[in-house]
Amino acid sequence: MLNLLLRYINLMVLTIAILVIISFSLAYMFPGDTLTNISGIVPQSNEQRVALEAVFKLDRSIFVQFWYYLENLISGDWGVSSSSQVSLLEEISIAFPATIELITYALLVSIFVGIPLGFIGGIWHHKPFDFGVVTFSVVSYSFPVFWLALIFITIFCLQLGYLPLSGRVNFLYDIPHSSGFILWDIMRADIPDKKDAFLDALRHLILPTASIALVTTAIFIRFTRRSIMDEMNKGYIEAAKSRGFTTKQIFFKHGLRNSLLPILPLMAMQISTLFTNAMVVETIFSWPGIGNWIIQAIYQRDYPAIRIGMLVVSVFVVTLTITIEFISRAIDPARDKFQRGAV
Amino acid sequence: MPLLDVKNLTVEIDTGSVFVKALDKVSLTVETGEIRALVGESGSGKSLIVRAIIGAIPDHWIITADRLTWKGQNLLGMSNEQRRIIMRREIAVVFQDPTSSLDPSATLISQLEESIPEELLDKGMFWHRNKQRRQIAVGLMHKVGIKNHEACMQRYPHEIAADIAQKFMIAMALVSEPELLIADDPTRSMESTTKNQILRLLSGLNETRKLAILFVSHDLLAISSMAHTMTVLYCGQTVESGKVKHLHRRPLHPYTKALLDSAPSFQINLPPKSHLVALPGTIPTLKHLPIGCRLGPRCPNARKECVKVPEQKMVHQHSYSCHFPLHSPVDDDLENKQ
Amino acid sequence: MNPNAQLRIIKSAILLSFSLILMLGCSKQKTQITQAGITFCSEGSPASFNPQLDTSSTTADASSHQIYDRLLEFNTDNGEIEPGLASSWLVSNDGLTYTFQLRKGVEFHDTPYFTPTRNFNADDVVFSIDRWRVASHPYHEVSGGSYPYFQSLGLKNTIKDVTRINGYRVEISLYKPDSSFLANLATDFSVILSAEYGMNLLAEGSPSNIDVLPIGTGPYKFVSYRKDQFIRYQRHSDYFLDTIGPEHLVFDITPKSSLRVAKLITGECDAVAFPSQNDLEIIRNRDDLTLLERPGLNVGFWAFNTSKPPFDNPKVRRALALAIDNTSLLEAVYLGQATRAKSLVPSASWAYQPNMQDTGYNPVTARKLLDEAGIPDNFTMNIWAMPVQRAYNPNAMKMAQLMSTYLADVGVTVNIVSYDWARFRENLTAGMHDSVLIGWSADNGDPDNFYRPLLTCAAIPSGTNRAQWCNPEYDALIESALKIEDSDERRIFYHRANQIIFRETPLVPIAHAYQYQAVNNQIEGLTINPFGGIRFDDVVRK
Amino acid sequence: MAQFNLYQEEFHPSPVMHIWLEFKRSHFALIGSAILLLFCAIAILAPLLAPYDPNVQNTNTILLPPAWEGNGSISHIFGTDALGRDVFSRTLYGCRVTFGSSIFLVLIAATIGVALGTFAGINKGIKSSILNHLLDSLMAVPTLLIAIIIVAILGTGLWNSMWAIILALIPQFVHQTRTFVREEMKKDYILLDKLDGAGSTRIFWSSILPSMFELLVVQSTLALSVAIIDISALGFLNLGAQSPVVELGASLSQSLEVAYSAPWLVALPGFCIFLMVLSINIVGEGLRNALRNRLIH
Amino acid sequence: MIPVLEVKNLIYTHRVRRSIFKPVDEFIVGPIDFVLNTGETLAITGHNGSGKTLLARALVGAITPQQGSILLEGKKAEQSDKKTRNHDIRLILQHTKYSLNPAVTVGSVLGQTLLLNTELNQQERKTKIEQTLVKVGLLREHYYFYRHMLSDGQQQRVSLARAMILDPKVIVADEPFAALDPSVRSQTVNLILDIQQELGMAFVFISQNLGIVRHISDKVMIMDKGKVIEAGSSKSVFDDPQHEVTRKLIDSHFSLVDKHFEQF
Repeated sequence: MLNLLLRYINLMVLTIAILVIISFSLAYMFPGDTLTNISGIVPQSNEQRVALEAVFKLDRSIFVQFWYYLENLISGDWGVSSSSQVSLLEEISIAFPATIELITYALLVSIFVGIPLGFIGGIWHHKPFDFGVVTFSVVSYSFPVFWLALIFITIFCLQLGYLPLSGRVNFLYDIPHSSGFILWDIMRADIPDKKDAFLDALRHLILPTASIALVTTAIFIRFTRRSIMDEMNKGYIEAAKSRGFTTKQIFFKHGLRNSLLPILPLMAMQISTLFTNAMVVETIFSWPGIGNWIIQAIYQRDYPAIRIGMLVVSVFVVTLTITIEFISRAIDPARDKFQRGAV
Repeated sequence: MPLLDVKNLTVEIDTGSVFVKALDKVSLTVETGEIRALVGESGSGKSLIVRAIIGAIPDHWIITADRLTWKGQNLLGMSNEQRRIIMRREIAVVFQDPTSSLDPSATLISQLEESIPEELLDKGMFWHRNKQRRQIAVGLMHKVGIKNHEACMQRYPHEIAADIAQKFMIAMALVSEPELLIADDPTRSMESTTKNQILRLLSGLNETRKLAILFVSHDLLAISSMAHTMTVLYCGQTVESGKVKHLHRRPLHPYTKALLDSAPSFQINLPPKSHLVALPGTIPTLKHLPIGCRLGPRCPNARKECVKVPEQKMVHQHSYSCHFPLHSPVDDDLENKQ
Repeated sequence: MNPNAQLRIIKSAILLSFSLILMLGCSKQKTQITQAGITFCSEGSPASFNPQLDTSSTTADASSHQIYDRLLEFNTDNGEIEPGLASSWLVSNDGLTYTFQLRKGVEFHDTPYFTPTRNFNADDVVFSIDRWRVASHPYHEVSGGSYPYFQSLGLKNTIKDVTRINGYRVEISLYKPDSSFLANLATDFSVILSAEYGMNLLAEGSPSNIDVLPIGTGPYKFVSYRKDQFIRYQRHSDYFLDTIGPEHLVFDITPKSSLRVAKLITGECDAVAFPSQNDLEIIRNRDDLTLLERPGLNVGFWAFNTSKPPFDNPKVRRALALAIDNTSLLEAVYLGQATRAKSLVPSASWAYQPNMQDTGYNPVTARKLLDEAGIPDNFTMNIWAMPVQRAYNPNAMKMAQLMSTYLADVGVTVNIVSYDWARFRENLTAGMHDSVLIGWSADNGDPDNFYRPLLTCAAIPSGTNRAQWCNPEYDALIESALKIEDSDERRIFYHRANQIIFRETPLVPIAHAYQYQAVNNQIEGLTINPFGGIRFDDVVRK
Repeated sequence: MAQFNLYQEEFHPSPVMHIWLEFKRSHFALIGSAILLLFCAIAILAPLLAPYDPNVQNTNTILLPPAWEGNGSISHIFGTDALGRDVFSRTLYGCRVTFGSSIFLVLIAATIGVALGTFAGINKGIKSSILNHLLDSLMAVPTLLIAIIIVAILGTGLWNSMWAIILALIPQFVHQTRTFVREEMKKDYILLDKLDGAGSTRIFWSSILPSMFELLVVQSTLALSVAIIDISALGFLNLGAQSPVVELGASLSQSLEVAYSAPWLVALPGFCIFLMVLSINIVGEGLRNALRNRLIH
Repeated sequence: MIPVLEVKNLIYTHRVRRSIFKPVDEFIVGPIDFVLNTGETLAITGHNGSGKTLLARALVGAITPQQGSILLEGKKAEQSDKKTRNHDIRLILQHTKYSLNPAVTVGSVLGQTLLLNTELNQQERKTKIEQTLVKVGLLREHYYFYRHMLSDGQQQRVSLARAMILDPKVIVADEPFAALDPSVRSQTVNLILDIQQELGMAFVFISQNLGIVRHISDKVMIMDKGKVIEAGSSKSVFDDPQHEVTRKLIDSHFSLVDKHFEQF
């Protein structure tokens, strides 16, 4: 086990190191001034440029620069956005939790909808219900997420008028920022219309979450259904049946666990997809998350923001993916090979 | 009354385009305390018979039989629940690949304990029962010849050798104290010493507990060493059935003979490096079964009549299905009388 | 497992989740806070909270009438000048000295970042005007030190001095008479800042906060702002006038016009700025929405960067102007909701010249002129298209696309360039463009407000002269026009200026458009201010 | 003795034939592949099918509704857009660009991915593990982020967005190939090939690639649907194809401004993308089922 | 007479490192010595994990032994000299399922072997393949067949064809019958015996089925834990086993057979 842990830590450290190197070298690869790309500051005069270059060690060798970059990264001094001149750490610490919140809910929805549906489809496969589940999964998997979001907006916001179409909560509710997770913040906030604000935030969450969750749910249904079908056809299930156990016993004691085990690493694979979809959905629903933030940054050619945003998101995804993979390997006794599942 | 009585069992399976009779009027009985061997090569439908008996035939396959009874009760007419209870207490099955018949993500001991029926436990608090369970499980492990039970009970199936896994399977089968053990090729791909252990264990159980065993295999060596009676299958048809002794001494069906002759160990007088007796051709696949006697194209004695399915003929307890038996069955009969 | 039981569970789960969604959907009724507040969907982020620093109406909307007051105000109906913070004023006979009597008891905002110790007085007026006027003023260089509106009007060279007579009386003396001076003091840009706040910040060492965390006397206090997301205001309870406006005011910054209208429909916005021309019909047809419209004092144009070859050649500019069919642009972009512009001022202005000749559409001549100027076939230029909607150009991007096909006909390839609004304006001022689609909305009714900031030499550094065009003959005409009070006489000067513009073509006027705002019917009292700047102090929710 | 020959003639289809036989048993798969073929035809024949130049603007016919609406015109079946361009022609060209470029980039990604994956699968040790780490990091970066970075470096455009998606798709192919090659290298027949003196290249071409072909086809259908969605998403976000290239996602986002007055402008391109991806997914699902069934039967 | 295959003092050490914390597990096969003449059959038997398969692979050159030498007709078979070695000593494996590529036709499998090891042209190769197929009891048409179209026995025949298409001197067969049904097994045994008689090849063959081992082998070698514990002519070993393990092995097999005879 220790061996395994070491291997995964090694993997994580190496991967993050590669990501840091990429983000560092991006400052040189992006068009424009390297100094601005690194610091986010546009020097107004030559003297200021020279001074800044000295600060960011641009006059020194590339290794010194990298070392300085690394120090700054660790100490939380991530530079400023070249378009708003606000500290990137501050902007990200506001935007990132919003995305995490959205993704978490979407993931939870996918898990609680996708996995049970997949199970039911897998157990009673080739029955009408299964046919419905499979159709649903294939159709939802085929929706381009941006179109889906627009359809949702057309139906639920514009036609029916049930749900709001932008933001996290009505701006009239002045929710103080503490954790960054809006529902949590509302619960902790000291504001008069707490309940209404909470419901309002919930209503704002529904459509973006649904848009992201649909594709992921479709994937989960497919994984789970396949997994349960494969697992329920295995020898040990038949052996258990021949021992006269009830279907329920077999399913809950053996089938369920064994078909869930391979799903976990597949779930890890979905995190990157979730982020991609979240980025698109955030721009459509004006959700103030990191995806929206990065896309606005590219529109404004805010290179420092793109660089750091990319690093933060990918390090987060890598860490999460590797951790899930480690857990799934640690709890799955039969899995002794290191491999990644395919989509 | 036989314990298990199968008469003219026919199973038609879906090959994608048409339904094929994978089992064609197969008959089989197992008496109390008897070891019945079911012999056949791959594609003969041995495993299908096992599945028909234990009720693991997919719904869309067509299963018909004149009789498929367990102690006189009709298995086919039974509800799933009744059938499950019989499987739970009276019939046990051991499969050919022990490792894949065990849940890969549960420890061996937990699987063994799980298969102990509640009825065998005294009423008591759950910890009490848990302790009892453990005792029974350990006892069973000793019974099937797992000596160092401490070492392997907390293991996962993929961590142990095949023969130990098979012993676990047998232990699990024995836990409900069944009357019939169906052993579906339990020694497949085991080396001879471990195979012997399993075989010895099974015949021991047969002797001590009067446990009836339906032993399914193509390993003639194993069969002849322990079985009392045997039924030979070829491509889903019963070829010959009777006491092992009779079949060995005087096989009536060409296929039985070919099968017996294929093992060089049985032929003492065979000079080294000489030709073995072998039927020409190959076993047909399910989709391309010949009509009539399915051995037809490979049979050395085949004639025109063989396009008809031969009737099953019965001489004393020796039945065969062949238009042109190798010996006159009467001879056999006479010999018996002598 | 019994399949029926399973199905029942599934069914009830589906029902439950649907009813949950419906429940949430139906809980849409307005709550206290949303009842007491108004959300306005604006079209862009302000550059700062001080309109002195920026001519963009986004900045003015977000600050001028919310946070600040001016000495004088325009009457939105007839354009007359009315008292603001100055209760009365006196002009000397030579038109060189203006004396203002200030209102008493006007309180500055009390906010978490500043608590005023005194009321508004003459010091604040001197501070506010001197900030942009006097280069040695401690705040002159703060936030860039550029005051485009005043620079473009050359007001620095008009005002001789601003003096405090006493606590509530200020005297402004001029070098030369200026017929538009009072109007200029009433524009969105002549706001009054707090001198005390300024001094405090100076002491703290963070003077730039004066434009980021603003303090004014206006009807709304600044609460918080996030770029591209929102600006939050709260009612200034001690405002010197009786206002009935909402307790909370939020600017929901939504750059996409279609999204703004969508938010208006869903009720997330109570009013929106610049609804897209495409959506006007829809808003008119809806019972719960009202479309406010008014002919605008504006002009949309296509300006060439005359400091850049080959656009320094009038022939080239004229050729490019000839290559475009303006009438079809009007149809496609404004959907007919605009009039064809021939000069800078619209017909509503007294300086309008109805008999002005039109450049016209003639690609053959255009190509000929280009050949004469030595412009090769497949010459490539860029057109900068504004990323925001303005009354004078609701969709610059679309217009640029249409123009690119016309220009392709005369062998000119077009790259369309766009940045976010702040960066766009910054780069424009730096003169990085070849040509730009932009325009101008009047801040007051005086034609000088068109002719001077758009094309005079003084307006180049301030960035309002997008053509970067400097013509002394033109400047002289504009100067002379200002010295005269009589409008009929002034008109002659402006008509001569029109001729110069026509001859030199530093820009191609395209349209004078209608101005629109859409509001929810629950909102009452919102009007379109012809001189720009939206105000909420008289707005109520029914 | 005369041999009977009473049994049927043995019929064994070849592997590809077998898949096709299994595949065509599903009606959905057949319909899906018909739609897919239609899109292929559109991709190839768009210039012949389109009645108008997709970029010709006609300010006289702006926002004409589709022909099936009351005031539509038969000369513009799908109506016209805000600049008076024929939507039918634009849709055809859009399908051509979106679909064609997706196929193209999947081919490139597959080639590179298979090459790298084989390299990683055949080689062991440090080279292979460095490659793995690199790919893991690449795989963790969300596709859109890779695209944004590439767009930031190279600027917007169809080609640049294609590079980005290629880069994002490669790891999947590499992983699939690597796992497959690893498994395959353990097989006995590879040992026999090696003993016959076959080198790595030979083993790859004549032994591994034939058996991997099916896996590649299935993986490519998956990648294709991802590629179409990604390329249109980038177009939608204005980071992909730029005017005058007609791309479905980009036209969708351009039409958003007139979404209320001309909803068909949003609906049509979106529906085309959806249909494209749906047909690919159905075909992919059908192929996977066929492969699975072939193993069972 | 020079023996066709001579193995001297062959030692192969198999190393496995299961974890960086645990020491390297070593499994040593050898030292092994034997001599095989033309037309002779050497059977190697022993328990699972006794190193039989490793030995077979070392003989054909799939793994490189650390010590010792393998002499083919008196010439040392070098690891580098693949060409001659491939020609002279060939391998057959147990599972036809894994030793035939399912995606490739029989013809191209055999064709590749010829292409890599002979100078024959396309036409000659095809002729040679068809001849070989007929020789192992298949039909010419099987040239175009894929694996799944063949039965187990036919698949094993293709493996045999692949081994003998280069007219080798020695064929090493690793459990060639284990996965076959009894009747098919007899057919294959007969085929191998015929081919050996006709072409005079030497066979090294590994099996656990002592019945068949006794029937077809001239010499037997019994291995346990990597070491040869007993070797000699079939007759002498089976009739008078010396080593404890051998005795057990033989007993366990023949106890079953004896029971069979008791039935009479």
